[in-house]
Formats: sequence, C-alpha cells, structure tokens
Amino acid sequence: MPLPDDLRDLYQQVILDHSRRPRHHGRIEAPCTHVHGDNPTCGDEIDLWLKLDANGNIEQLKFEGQGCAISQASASMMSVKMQGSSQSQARQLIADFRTVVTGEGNISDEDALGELALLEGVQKFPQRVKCATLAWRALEQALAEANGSQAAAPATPS
Amino acid sequence: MPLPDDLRDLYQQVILDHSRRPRHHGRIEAPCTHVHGDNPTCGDEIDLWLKLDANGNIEQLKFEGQGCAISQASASMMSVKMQGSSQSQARQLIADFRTVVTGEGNISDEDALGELALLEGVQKFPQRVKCATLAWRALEQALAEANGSQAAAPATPS
Amino acid sequence: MIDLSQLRQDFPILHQQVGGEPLIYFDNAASSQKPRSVIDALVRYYERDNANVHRGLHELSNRATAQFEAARSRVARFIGAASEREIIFTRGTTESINLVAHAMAEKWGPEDAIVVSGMEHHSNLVPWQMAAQRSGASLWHVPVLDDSSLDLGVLKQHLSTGRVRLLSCVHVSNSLGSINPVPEICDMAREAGALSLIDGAQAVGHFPVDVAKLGCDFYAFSGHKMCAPTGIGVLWGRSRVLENLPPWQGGGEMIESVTLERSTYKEAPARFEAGTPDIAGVIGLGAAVDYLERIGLPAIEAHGTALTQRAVEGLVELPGLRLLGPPPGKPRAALASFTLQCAHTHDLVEFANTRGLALRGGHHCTQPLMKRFKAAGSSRASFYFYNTADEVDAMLRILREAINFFS
Amino acid sequence: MIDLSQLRQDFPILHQQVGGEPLIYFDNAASSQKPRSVIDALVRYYERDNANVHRGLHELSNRATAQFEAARSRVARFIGAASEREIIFTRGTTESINLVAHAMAEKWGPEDAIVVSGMEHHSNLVPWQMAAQRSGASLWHVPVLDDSSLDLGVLKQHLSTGRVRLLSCVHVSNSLGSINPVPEICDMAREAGALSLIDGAQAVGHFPVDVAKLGCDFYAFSGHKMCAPTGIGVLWGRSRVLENLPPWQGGGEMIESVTLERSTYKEAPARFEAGTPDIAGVIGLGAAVDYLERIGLPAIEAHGTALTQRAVEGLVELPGLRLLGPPPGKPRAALASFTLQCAHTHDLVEFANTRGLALRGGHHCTQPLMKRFKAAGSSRASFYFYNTADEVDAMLRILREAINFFS
Ligand SMILES: Cc1ncc(COP(=O)(O)O)c(C=O)c1O
Ligand SMILES: Cc1ncc(COP(=O)(O)O)c(C=O)c1O
Repeated sequence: MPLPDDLRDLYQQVILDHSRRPRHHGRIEAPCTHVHGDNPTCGDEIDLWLKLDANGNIEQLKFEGQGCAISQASASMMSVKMQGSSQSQARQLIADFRTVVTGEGNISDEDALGELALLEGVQKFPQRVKCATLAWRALEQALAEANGSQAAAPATPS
Repeated sequence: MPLPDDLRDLYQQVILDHSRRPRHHGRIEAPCTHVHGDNPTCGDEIDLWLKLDANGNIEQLKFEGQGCAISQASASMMSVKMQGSSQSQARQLIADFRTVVTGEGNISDEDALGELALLEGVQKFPQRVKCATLAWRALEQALAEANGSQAAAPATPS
Repeated sequence: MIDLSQLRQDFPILHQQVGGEPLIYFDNAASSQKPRSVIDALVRYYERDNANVHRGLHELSNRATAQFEAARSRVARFIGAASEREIIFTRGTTESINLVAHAMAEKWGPEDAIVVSGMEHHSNLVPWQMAAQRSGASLWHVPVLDDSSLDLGVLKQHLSTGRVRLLSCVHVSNSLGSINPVPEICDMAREAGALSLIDGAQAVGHFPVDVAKLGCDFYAFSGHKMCAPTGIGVLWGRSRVLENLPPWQGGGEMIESVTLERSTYKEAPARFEAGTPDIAGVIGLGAAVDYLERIGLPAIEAHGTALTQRAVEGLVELPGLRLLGPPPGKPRAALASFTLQCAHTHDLVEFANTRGLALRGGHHCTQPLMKRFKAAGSSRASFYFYNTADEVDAMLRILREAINFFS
Repeated sequence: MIDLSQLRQDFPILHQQVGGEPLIYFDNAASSQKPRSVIDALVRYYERDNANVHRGLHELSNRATAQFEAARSRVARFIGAASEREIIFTRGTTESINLVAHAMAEKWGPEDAIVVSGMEHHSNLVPWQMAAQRSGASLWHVPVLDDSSLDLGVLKQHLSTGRVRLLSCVHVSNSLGSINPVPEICDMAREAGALSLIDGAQAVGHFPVDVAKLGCDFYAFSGHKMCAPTGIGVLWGRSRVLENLPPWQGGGEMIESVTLERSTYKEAPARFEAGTPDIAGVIGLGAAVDYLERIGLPAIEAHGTALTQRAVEGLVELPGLRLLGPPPGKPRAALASFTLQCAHTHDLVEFANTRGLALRGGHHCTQPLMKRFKAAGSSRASFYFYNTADEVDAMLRILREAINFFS
C-alpha cells in the first residue's frame, strides 16, 4: 500500500536526513547565551547555545535535544540558516517560518526560506506545529536574553 | 377529575384529621425522657417527651413537631396507641407499624394496629416512609434512653 | 418571538403523561430538560469520535480534542469572557465554588475575612465555612431584607474594615427569585480590594450574562440547568486572577513536569483541570450553548418574565398562600416559591405529582434563608422557555384543588 | 468464549475508516469505547427520566433517584463492596485520589509519612506531593526494579519506621503493564498501621476486582476506561475508614443541617458527594457494569491475555524495538509499551494513524517512570475485549512498515 501524500510531505527525505544527522549539533563554550526549551506535553526538549559577534550578528548557533523527527529536523535546518545572519534577518525568518508551518500570515521573503519551505507539510498536522517551532521559540528567547546581557555588557566585560 | 385512589388512600380523612388536630400534642414537665428527631432532607422535625411509670410501662407520651401531614398524623396516631402500653407491646407495635408502611415483613398483631393500618397507603409512596416512621424512630430512641437512665436510676435517684 | 409549539418538539421528555395527565415540568431550577440536539451531540460523540483528549496524536483523539476545545471557545463567547483560557470545566457550580474556596484559602489567615449573603445556596455557603475554618479567616454575612433584597449597607460596613478578601454572592436566588445588583456589588468589592465570585447557577441560560459587564472576578454555573448534560459546569475566572491562583486538584493534564519529589504546573485553564475531563459533557455543553443562542437569550428572558408574572398574579389570589421573594411588580427571575397554610409543601408536591405537575418542595438547599423567612420549607414552581401559559393556568387549577382537599 | 464478531457489533465507533483504512483502536488504556447499551441508557434517561435526584418528590425525580441509587448498588456488587454506602461517585480516578489526599491531609503533620511507588500515574503522585506540602508530612517512594516490579524490601523499610499513615499504589501500571501484588502490599500496610489506597484505573473492567479480597482501604477507578461515559468515576472506601474521614467539598446534598455559621454533614457516601452529581454518568456506569458482567470478567481477562501475548511475541521480533514492562513470560496486563531506535514515538504514532491504527505515544502521565527507564517516552498499544488477533497482526505489519520508512 502506498503511503498517503500527507505523510510523505511531512517526512520528506531532506527532513528525515536532518533528523538523523542533525547539523550544528553540540555545545558552544562560554561566553554565550544558553537556553532550554521544551514541550512538556510531548516531552520534546532542546538546549540551544547562541553566540553573537561584535555587531550583534549570529556568529554561532548550536543545539542538542531530543524529540520527534520534526522537532529535530527543524532545529537542524534552522541552525544551518542562522549561521552568520543579522538579528533582523533572523527575526524575519522566524516569522516567515511560523507562516510556513501554520499557513497563517504572509511570507515576506520566500527565497530566504530555502529548504525550510519543505516543512510546509506540517500544516496538515496542526498538533505538530509546536514540534516544528520548538527550536525557533528557543532562539527567540536566546536573542532576547543575548540582547539583555549585551545591554549590560559594559558592566561585565567578557 | 376524580383524585387517584393512591392519593385518596394516602390522605384518608382520619389521617388528615389527625394531622390537623394532633392528639397528645405538647410537652411533659421533667422528669421524663425528651428526644429530638428529624429528617434533614425534608425538614420534618419532632420533639417527643416520654414518661415511664414504676413498672416501666408508658405512663405518658406527648410530642410537638412540624412536617407533612403524614409525619404529623403518624405521630398523633402513635401517641394515642402508646398511652399505657408496656414496653414489649410498644416494641411489637413499632415493628408491626414498619411492616404496615413498607410492606416488608409480617404483622404479628393485626388487631393492636387499629387505625394505624390506615397508613398502609404509604406503601405506594416509598419516599414517604421516612415521614411516616419519624415519630416511631424517635420513640425507639426515647425508650432506649429511658431504659439507660432507669438502669442508672439507683445512682441518680429522681 | 419564540414559537413554543415548535420548541417543545425539541424536548422528547416533555411529551409524556404522569399519573394519566400530561407532564407539566416546573422543576427547572433544580435541573432543566435537554433538547434533541444536545442528546444527539452526545450520541454522535460516542458513536464516532470518542477518545481521550490532549494526549493523543491519532485521529479520534484529534477529533475529540478539537470538539472539546471548540466548546470551550463557544462557552467563552457565550458569557463574554476575554479568552477561552478563562474557562475552567468543572462538574458544576458546587465544584467551581469549591475550587476557588480551596485554592484561595491557602493564602488566607486570621486577619482576613470572606463575605457571603444570607440568601446563598448551601453550595455557596458551606465551602466558605470550611475555608474559614481551615485558614482561620472570618466569615461574615450580608442580611436579606424583608423585600428579599440584600442589605447593601451592611455589605459596605464589612468592606470598610479592609479585611475582606473575597465576596461571594448569588446572582439569582433559587429560593426567592431575587435578582441581585451584581455590577453594583462587584464595584463595591473591587473598590475595597476584595475579589468577587458570583454564583450564576440560576442566571446563565435564562438571560444574557456578560462577565465583563458584571465586573466580577469569578463566575460559576452548571450545565445541567441550561439544557446541557449532567456532570458539567464552568468556573470562569479573570485571567489576571487565575494566574495567581494555586492549583487545587493534582493529577494528569495539569502538570508541566513531574519528578518524584515535586511538580510544576501548567497555566490556566489546564492547571485547574486535573485528570480526564467529562469530554462528552463539555461537547454537550457546547451544543446547549448553540441551542440557546439560536433561540436567543432576550427571547428566553421575556418568555420567562411573562410566565412568571402570570403565575404570580394567580398565586396571590389563592387562599392561605404566602408568596416568598420580591413583592409583585418588582423584578423576579422565572420562579415562584410559596407556602400554603393548609398543607405542608411535601403534601402539596405529592398531590401535584398525581396531577402530572412537577413542583419542588423543601428548603431548596437554603436552610438559613428559610429560617430567615420563618418557613419550614416552600413549594417552588420554576419555569423555562419550553413551558407555556396553559401550563401555568393548569398549575393554578391544581393548586386550588389541593387547597380544597387539604383544608 | 467471547463471540468477537458479535461483540464488535455493540460498538458503533469501531466500524469506521481512518485514512482509508479500517480503524484499529489500541488506545484503550487512555479511554475505552462505549457499547450501544451504554449510549442507549444515556438517551433513555434524557428522553424519559431526567430530573435532579434526592431532593424531589415528583415522578421524574423519583425515577432518576431510583436509577441513580440502583447503579450505586450494582457498582458495589461489581467490586465486592460490603455495602453500596461505600461507593462514592467522583469524576474519575484523579478526583477519587484527590478526595482522599485532601481529606486525610487535614489530619497529618510533620511526623507522618505517605508512601507511593515509582510507577504511579501523575494522578497518584501529584495529589500526595500537594498533601505532603500542605500538611508537612513526608513523601517516600518505593523504587521500581529492572523487571518492572516494586522493591518490596524498601516498602518494608518505610513501613518499619511506624510513621507511614497511608500507602498509595497502582494496581496495574498504565505504562508498563505490571500487575502489582496488591493483597501482599495491603497486608504489609495494615500490619504497619497504615491505610492503603489502590489506583485501579487500569484494572477494573479488565479482570475481576474484589476489594474485600484485595484488603485495601480505598480503591479508585474511572468509568470511561471500562465502557462507561466520560466524567464518572468511583472512590470505594471501607465503611469504618469513611466514617472517620472529614468531608472535602462542601455544598448541597452533603449537609445535614446548615446555619449561617456552621453545618453538620451527612454520613458517607452523601458526605462526599457535594452538589448535583453526574446523574446520567452514574446511570451509564451502571449500564456499563451490566454489559461487562454479561460478557464476564474472566472471559475479558483471558482474551486480553491472549492478544497481549500475541502482540508481545511479535513486537520483540522487530528490529530496534525495546519492550518496556514485565519480561516476556511474566504476567502483564493487556498493554504493550515500547520504544523504537529509528523513530521517536510521535513520529511512529503519526505514521500509524495514517494506517488507521490508534496508538498512544508520550510519557503516559508517568514522567518519573519514563526517566527511571531512560525513555523519553514510549509508544503504547492497549487492548480491550473488542480487539482482535487480526488487528494485532495488522499492527505488527504497520510497525514493520514504519521501521522501514524511518530507518
Ligand atoms: C494508572 C492510572 N491512574 C490514574 C489515571 C487517571 O484517570 P482519570 O484521568 O480518568 O482520572 C489513569 C488514566 O489516565 C491511569 O492509567
Ligand atoms: C443558586 C444555586 N447555587 C448553586 C447550586 C448548585 O449547583 P450544582 O448542584 O449544579 O452544583 C444551585 C442548584 O442546585 C443553585 O440554584
């Protein structure tokens, strides 16, 4: 029996590949921002390490985590896209990605999404949106924290 | 429209008459046994005063109370029957009366019941059994207490 | 206008005889009847979609969860809640009030006071007695005046002490039919820094209720009195207040993470919904809300007022009848409670039953109020939109007959 | 023997397709499906007899009360209670346990201890954490051994301190399928002067349960897991123990007399049933008991054992599959919980769903237990008497397909 299209779209080869061999997996040594995120109901977890450069751009981003293929692949694909991004690029991508997986809102930059557009299949599985967005919510939090600590940077030079 | 037979049986003229003009209504001055009984769910209440003579027979029994026609009539009819009874007669009547209103068990002395047999109509209204037996349960308790205090009588002569 | 003959067709139970006479169901304040659409919603759920909610990823669980949460949104809209996250599902008004009483009592001490009115249902009195006992807080009362309204002067005095942490009051008295001035009362409480809980058991489903306009902090009601199944009710709580409320029952679904030693809890409403909820009951409640909204609450209210006025006018003509509640002419909810000189309420209710008429008799779970009005109990006729003027007239005839019989 | 093809006809929900495939419902441990006779009991009640119980004297109220109390008696007989007065109706297992935890905690202090096992559902853990916090009592644990049984040596040590007031333990683990030696455990507790509560959520309706033989003091279970409606459950308590248990929720029906200042309470079970109960739910539970008894609990148990054995034998053959729970050959309830190397449980459950197969994935409300077995979660297939060997075989085929897909 052939697999239903919905399922094939959800678990495309690229996605399964990212989930099996996550990119930028691991930790960054301090100084950096570290946040922990989870979806308590399903047990998905992520640890995300973020380092900004002198201009406030994303110098490095790494993660560890456990959870379903969608949450891990999404984290891996995000980490690939984010290396070297400016914060405004990052924020736009976060917003656009939410549109990809929920179908709500408009995408401001199709091209920037690249492979991430493949996660569109999640739209048919509303319960999985929180899996797909776990890493992204963690990144939002990390950026907020990093900016907070940068504001405080003069006081505690690293 | 004629009233249903069940209802006519429940509220026979004799019963309504007892409920409108209860016999042996009022209190007995101490020394005597006084008990209070109620049906909390329906709010029926009774106060019963009992005086035994030297032989332990019922010398006097009076009551006050409020509640439905069935509970008040039953108390009134009971009080009429009980004046001058021995305790064993009283206990037998209590048991027989329960059979009258529930239909469960056998009646040991039909004749002793007299008018009380009219309360047989209660059988068709199981919710009202506790109304009909309120006074009787109070009497049982009063007899128990009176015997208790009689047993203790030598210690606290009245 | 409500087309009555049509609406009655929606209620299978109404079309039966009791004691050889057509059933006249005037015990709506105790529990309402259910329309076909609510019964069908239950059947459909069990025949097609039944599964546990929230924890599943399979089709039935997804369907059950979607319907369950859709009902939450519908209920929120129905009572004017700011968000569906303010809707907590309980078994009924009683559990809703117990939830607040238990959770709040954790924070109270001997310096604090709770205020309730003298016309509360036991469900809005006993939980506060228990909370007062557990926490050491004081429990104060607002007396009921002779015209069945509350003595707001005394309420003001209580509040002026600055010790009152919570005021709990009934919206519509189930024994008197009084409609309390909820916005005014809640304003007074808020100004004094007290939270307010309104017991809306007799209000929701009878006239439009908008918690935002009422200005209370908690609002409690039961589904079974508003066309929904038994076993389901609601506690509405203002988000800001729920945020600071500790959980009450512990268990599945209300936790975030659990170790053997300690747990962290979800946000409202999940924090207050431990264990598998009454899923079918919630879906049935949603169907009841739909049904009531289709008829329209203003129409339901108008019909109730008309029936009640007709009943009251007839009742006060009956010999030896004493009407409880607001004096004729004053606002009154769709019920009439009374005593007869010639017959105890249980005798009357028994008599009525043989004529197919369902009345309620007793203290209606308001013993202190009955004592206040020196009534051992009362007989109560309570109406809903499926009742008719003809039924009211039949009741008056039956009461006349009863008075003749018992006098 | 159960005639399966016949029984499946009793369950309308089973005859549907999901994702173009016949539904295979293996999420029975989360909630069971309902037979036609239970659905019909609800419809009949709402169409003919609905009214509030206990407080009425009219025909509908009398009928509702009679059916409600008849269901209580049937439930009492079903679990071997000494009297129907030992049956308290709640929303479910979770509320039953909270009732005991809240009521008992009133009497506890820092010198007292509560013991639970390491395989408890959150519903039998979080309430005790809260009770411990409120009362100052200690909360101790009985570890789970590698073979999914309890370390009774540690239980013995706990009990030997003389400080344990209550032991609460699950009868059948919903995550592992372990069946705990309840009579032995309760004996140990009793000898140490501790009360025992057994969480029977996964036991009742699956095999004969007789509380007298088990020797516990409280037994809690949910209707929705045993063919009854959602929203109804039971707390059984030994009369002698209930007599000394203070009330928990306050409200109508549980009181004897009420003044504004204080109240006296009825005896059990009324003392623990504040407010309007889930009348239809109770009547539906009675119908479920009738239905299960007609099939016979021993037959249900035998069928569950056979299906589970077939499933376990197939599962352990699958590549990269780790089976949780008792080792093959040991007693196991009608469920199998497992992890796959190649796929997270949510991916597997999603895959299965597209094949019409309803599995549950996650921590099953047993986070500490999952941690104990170093599993982030597990996939669970749980069976009931209406499931078939063909369905088990289909599951094994679908799992094989999933493993191919995700590897
Ligand atoms: C072992 C066990 N205990 C308690 C519960 C909680 O039952 P409920 O959610 O019906 O209250 C469950 C089911 O979810 C369970 O499996
Ligand atoms: C005013 C009022 N409050 C509370 C209640 C209790 O509602 P429930 O029994 O549904 O919990 C009732 C109904 O009985 C009521 O009329």
